[in-house]
Amino acid sequence: MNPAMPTIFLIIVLAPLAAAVIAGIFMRFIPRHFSHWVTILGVAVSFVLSVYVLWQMLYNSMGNFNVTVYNWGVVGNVQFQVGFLVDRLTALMITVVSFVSLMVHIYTIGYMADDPGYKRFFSYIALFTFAMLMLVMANNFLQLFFGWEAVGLVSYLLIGFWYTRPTAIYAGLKAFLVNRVGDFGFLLGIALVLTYSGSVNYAAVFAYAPQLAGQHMQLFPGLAWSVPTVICILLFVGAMGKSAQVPLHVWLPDSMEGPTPISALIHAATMVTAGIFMVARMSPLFELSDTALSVVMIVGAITAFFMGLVGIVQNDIKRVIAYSTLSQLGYMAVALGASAYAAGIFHLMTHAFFKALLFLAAGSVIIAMHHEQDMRRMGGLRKYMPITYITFLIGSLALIAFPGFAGFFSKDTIIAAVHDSQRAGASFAYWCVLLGVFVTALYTFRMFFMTFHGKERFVVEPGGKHDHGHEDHASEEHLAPGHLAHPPKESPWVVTVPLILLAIPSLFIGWLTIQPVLYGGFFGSSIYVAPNHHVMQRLTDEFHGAANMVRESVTSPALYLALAGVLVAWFFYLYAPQLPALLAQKLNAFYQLLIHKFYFDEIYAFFIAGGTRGLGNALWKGGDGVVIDGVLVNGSARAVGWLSGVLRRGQSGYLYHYAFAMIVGLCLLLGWLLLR
Amino acid sequence: MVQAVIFIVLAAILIGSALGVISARNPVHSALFLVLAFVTSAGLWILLEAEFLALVLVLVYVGAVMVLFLFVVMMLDIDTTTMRQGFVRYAPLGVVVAAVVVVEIGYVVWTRKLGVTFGTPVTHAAKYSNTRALGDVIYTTYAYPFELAAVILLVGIVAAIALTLRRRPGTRSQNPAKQVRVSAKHGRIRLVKMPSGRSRGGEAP
Amino acid sequence: MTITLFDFLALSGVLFAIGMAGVFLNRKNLILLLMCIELMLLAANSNFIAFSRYLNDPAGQVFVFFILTVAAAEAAIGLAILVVLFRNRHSINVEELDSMKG
Amino acid sequence: MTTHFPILSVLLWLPIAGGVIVLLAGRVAPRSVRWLALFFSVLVFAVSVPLWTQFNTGTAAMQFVENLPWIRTFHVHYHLGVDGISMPLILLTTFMTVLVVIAGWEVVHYKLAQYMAAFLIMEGLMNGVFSALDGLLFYVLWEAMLIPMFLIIGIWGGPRRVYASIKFFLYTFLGSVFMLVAIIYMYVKSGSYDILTFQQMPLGMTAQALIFLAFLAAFAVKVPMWPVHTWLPDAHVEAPTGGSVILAAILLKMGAYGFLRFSLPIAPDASHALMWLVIALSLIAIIYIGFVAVVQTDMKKLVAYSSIAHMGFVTLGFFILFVIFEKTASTSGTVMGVEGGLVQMISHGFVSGALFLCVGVLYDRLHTREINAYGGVINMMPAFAFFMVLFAMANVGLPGTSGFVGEWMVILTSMKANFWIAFGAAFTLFLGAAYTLWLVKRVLYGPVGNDHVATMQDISKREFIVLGLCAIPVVVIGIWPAPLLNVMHASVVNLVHQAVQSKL
Repeated sequence: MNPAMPTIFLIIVLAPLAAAVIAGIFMRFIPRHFSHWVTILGVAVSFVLSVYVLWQMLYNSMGNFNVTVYNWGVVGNVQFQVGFLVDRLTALMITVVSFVSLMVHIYTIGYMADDPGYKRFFSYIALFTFAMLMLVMANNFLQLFFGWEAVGLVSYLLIGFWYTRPTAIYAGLKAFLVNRVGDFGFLLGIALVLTYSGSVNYAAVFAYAPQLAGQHMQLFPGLAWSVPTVICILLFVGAMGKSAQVPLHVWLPDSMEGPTPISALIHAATMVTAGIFMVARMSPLFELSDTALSVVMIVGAITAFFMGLVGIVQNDIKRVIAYSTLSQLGYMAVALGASAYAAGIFHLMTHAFFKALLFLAAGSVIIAMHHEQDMRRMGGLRKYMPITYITFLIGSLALIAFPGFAGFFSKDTIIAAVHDSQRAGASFAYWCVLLGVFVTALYTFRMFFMTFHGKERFVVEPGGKHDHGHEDHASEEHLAPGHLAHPPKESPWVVTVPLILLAIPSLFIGWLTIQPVLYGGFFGSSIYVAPNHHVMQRLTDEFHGAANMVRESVTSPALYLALAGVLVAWFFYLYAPQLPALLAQKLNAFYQLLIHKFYFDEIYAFFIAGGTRGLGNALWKGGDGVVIDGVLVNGSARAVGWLSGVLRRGQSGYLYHYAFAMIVGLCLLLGWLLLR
Repeated sequence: MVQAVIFIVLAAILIGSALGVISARNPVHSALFLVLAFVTSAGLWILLEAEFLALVLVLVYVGAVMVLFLFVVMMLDIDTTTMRQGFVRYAPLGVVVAAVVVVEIGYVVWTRKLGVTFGTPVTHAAKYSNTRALGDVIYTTYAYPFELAAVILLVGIVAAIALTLRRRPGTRSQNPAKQVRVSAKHGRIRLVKMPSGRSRGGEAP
Repeated sequence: MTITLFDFLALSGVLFAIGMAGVFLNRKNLILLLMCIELMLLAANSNFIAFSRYLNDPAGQVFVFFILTVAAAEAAIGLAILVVLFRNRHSINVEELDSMKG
Repeated sequence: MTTHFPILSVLLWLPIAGGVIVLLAGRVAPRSVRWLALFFSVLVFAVSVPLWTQFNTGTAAMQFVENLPWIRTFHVHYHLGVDGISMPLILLTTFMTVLVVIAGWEVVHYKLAQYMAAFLIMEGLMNGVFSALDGLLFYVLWEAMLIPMFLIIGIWGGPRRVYASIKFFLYTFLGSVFMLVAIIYMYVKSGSYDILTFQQMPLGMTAQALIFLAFLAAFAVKVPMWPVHTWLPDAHVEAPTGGSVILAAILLKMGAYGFLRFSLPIAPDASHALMWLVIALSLIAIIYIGFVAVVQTDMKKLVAYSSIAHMGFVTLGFFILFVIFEKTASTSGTVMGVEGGLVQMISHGFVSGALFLCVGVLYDRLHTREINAYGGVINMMPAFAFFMVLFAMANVGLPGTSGFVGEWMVILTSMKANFWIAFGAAFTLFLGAAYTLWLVKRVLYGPVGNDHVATMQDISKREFIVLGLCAIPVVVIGIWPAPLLNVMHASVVNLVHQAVQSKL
């Protein structure tokens, strides 16, 4: 054990926090460039140290660390601590997080150059890095929940970063609330864990896990539920919120209202994968429940396929990538559900690189188009911005799992794992992920072609005004071309350098790491797979090196589906651009279903939002207003008033009435005395 | 036997005068009947060997209170004709209530005997002084209540005076306290700052 | 024939009833009401004295003493109120006094 | 007799004396009123700090005890003392009073001296309530406290202040009358007004049930629990900012404190038998009131309703212990609920107080509390928006803020008791976020709402200090609640043991 390690962990976490605090609190007093330098420095420190930790893990066979920083609170025999569990899973995650974060920081200098909230933005993303690192380095559920909520908070703040845009703040609110629904389950899951195991520390919980297996609880009278199943499903509800699985996915597409760098960092590479990470981290629990894993797999499969379908009809370049993120998150969840945690995490890693790349490249396009995000106003950008074009192409190929690119290794492994899985729902999931490959290729290259190829659907008018807004819902046929004051040009180096730096791992990370990460026992003890869930074991037996895998892909259906997708995209969007509209008319019902994203938003808006407000109004006006205040409170006051009204008739004001009453009273009293 | 006769005679007069009080047309007559009732009662009280109270009744009640009544009755110019309106109308009700009360009291007195056995009254020695016996009790056992009674009388006096005293408007009288308190600073002289009289009304601010 | 306590009690009862009836009959005139109350008080006092005599306890007389005191004060204040009332309203007709009507 | 410095008496009487002096100063030297009030409030806070520093966390016994005979005939004592349950509440009181004095600095012009004096006097009375160990003393202070609050709402309140103040007064007074009956009953039974004696005395089930219900009437109104909560929104809406702050931060805590000091130890069996009532009411408060809060259009009403929902957690945390004890026959898991409730009380004191201060800041500028009248405030007041978002997040119960600690512990404990109780309690995650963030969205975010908003100035130094002082404990407790838990631990353990010990 390296005694300096705990300090290093602390620095990894605290460096971005310190940077965020400096940039945030002293926002008014520091110059603009200082805020990006300090945050980049903070995140760079984290990155370097993360690499060092990973290096130590890989090559100096450093063991796992489980250190406590301080006691958050002690209640009876339950200790809530803040501490770090650093094993290989964590080391991998912190490296990925800090790397992507660093890239995004650098990129932001260019992307946000003209924004008045420049310093605030840097403070936020550094704060996000801190929160995300806290999340992945947690050694207990409390800290996990802290990180979980903190990334949610920063996400909320960043989606609503342009706070004068009503859509942005609405999207932020929506993201937070939908995540809260997930947290609802997550917190209940944590509570159940504590109830049964008596601790929230991972080590203690995992040690207790085997005893959990046989236990049952009665949620409804007479119906016994397996405790691990309930716990895992509840925890996965949390993951569904954060990792945007159906039906809690609705916030992620809307979150694209935020600036593009955070779409890359938070809503593609890191935060949304927290749910995947969490499930992998909880593998000792999930392995206890086949039911829960089936749920994970099926939910993931639904997300992977159906969200991909929605991506086909989107016109906003960022939204297409957002739906592809949803779809890819579905893939990861499917991998988890098949007990192929390593494959899920592997895809998480590769996806972090190529999806961040895609987003940043899309951002680069958006800069060039003067913050125009509608692909119907783009086209033919290849010649204007070659670096962006190349990197975008790399990202796209990685995304569609073209053999040799990063995404190929991870996604193909997932498909293979699902294929091998015997779990209930595995065959459904298999078809979903397989067809998903076609869909992925279709929407990815539709986007690619619409953006970089074909004819230019914008007009360059020097000095012309560009006052059009975001007409997302404008009809496809009658869309005015975009107006640009200058011809689009390649973005500055702060933008392109991160693109290049991200393109490198998108190209090679799969080649380099599939062997050690997936089949070399890289995760060791940090991921637990029950002996009878031998999907990865079987794949390991079949694996004969990365090059072989590429070679073997020729025989797999996935490659041909992907190629078919590319081909279809080419046919529809380059060869015969009039066809999509025609098809949309022919298959109008299906098209409407997709364009309305399966009506999730409408249903939620009506039932959840409307229901909440309706119920609130009913309870307020009816319950508080009429029943409690009206009947009980004012009613009793009125009753007193009415009684007084009756009684005051007796107060005639005439003396002799009172005298008469007294005398009658006297007679009655006497009579009562006599007769009792 | 003599006492019985005296009792019956006095009782008859008492009841008669009481009836007179409530039925006389003129309030002055009522008051005079009341005086008669008090005096007769005093006689009855003497029969009960309560000489002191009998005399107090005559002296204080008849002599002071009833005079006060008469005073007020005569001072206030009361319209006697309207006063008796409704007398006949309410007479049956009054009689009924009175009868009920009488019956009830009689029932208590004769059937229950109040749960007490009464001895024959003690015949006192010749030297016995009712006043002294009363004084013995009042100034020992009932000393505090006695003082309280005195306070009540005082309060009665103060209240009666306070109620009836009035300062007639328009009469001129001095208020010495106010005269002493007066000072030049407060209220006697008021210095008023005024602009010098150059400007005419038209340009007033 | 000797006079018993009950003779006195009966007499007081009748006197009290007369006073009470008077309250009913003279419902217009405050001063007469006061007089009727005096009658009733007198009946009560007589009872006290009779009991005192037949129970051979001077305490009864003490109470009469106090009642007389209180009654005197009451009469004084009552009459004073009456005078003020008459001064303000030029009438002591009870039926005109209904400002306490609820 | 006491030999040590009578710190609790000072905390009780110094503010009252200060209030009187401020009142007098209002006539003699009106310009000194503010500084004098600040001086006294800070002095009282300084005096209260040793309560924390010299507190012995190892014992559940009362500390800093003062005991003098008061009314010998009825065995009433002037008996003061604190334990780990009441001590943090006293500190909360003294701290919030300082804030209220600063918050009213430039805002209140009408009868300023009386305003400041009312708060100082109330501070003394509230300290007294939290430290009283004699039933009658407690009752007297409890009722006396109504008077300054009644005046604060009635004199410095909004347009419907008379209705609100009378509603407030009648509600709370009606409830506490029953408490007096219970206290007198126990005096007759035990011959003493000592609360600690009450806690020890054996009582039959009927007597316990009646006592419990009597105390419930008093405390449920104060907390307030559904369905006797409707005075709170009205009172908050009409009260001036300082009044709302004290009302939310301290007064509501008294009801919850009463449960711990009276109901649970004095009538443990009745508490046990009637726990479902309280738990059900708490859950109703959390869910029902949460829904109601969502649709409010008045900022203060919204915060007031959220207070009710949050206080539901407090009572839930307290009474959940019986369910767990019934289930596991041990007290080991129950402490967390009670401590969670207590932390929630402290936290809610800071958070709701701060939110009312935020609303006050807005109100001082536009003189309306309607949410619709705002919009895009962040454009004009970024520093203010920072604080408001921070406190909103604390209200949401975000980890790292104090609001999280209590909710976390209570929900975790509820799960130990029953899945569905925890399920109900966890609704706050969604509802709390919904009403709070929707408020933030409508008030702070968006383009500048109207011309009035466009004229708004960012917070002054004074307001910055007030909100900053609130923010410190909110964040500190959120990051490191251990010291607070440590202080209350011994007392809570003792209390839990008392509560599960049958008196029959």
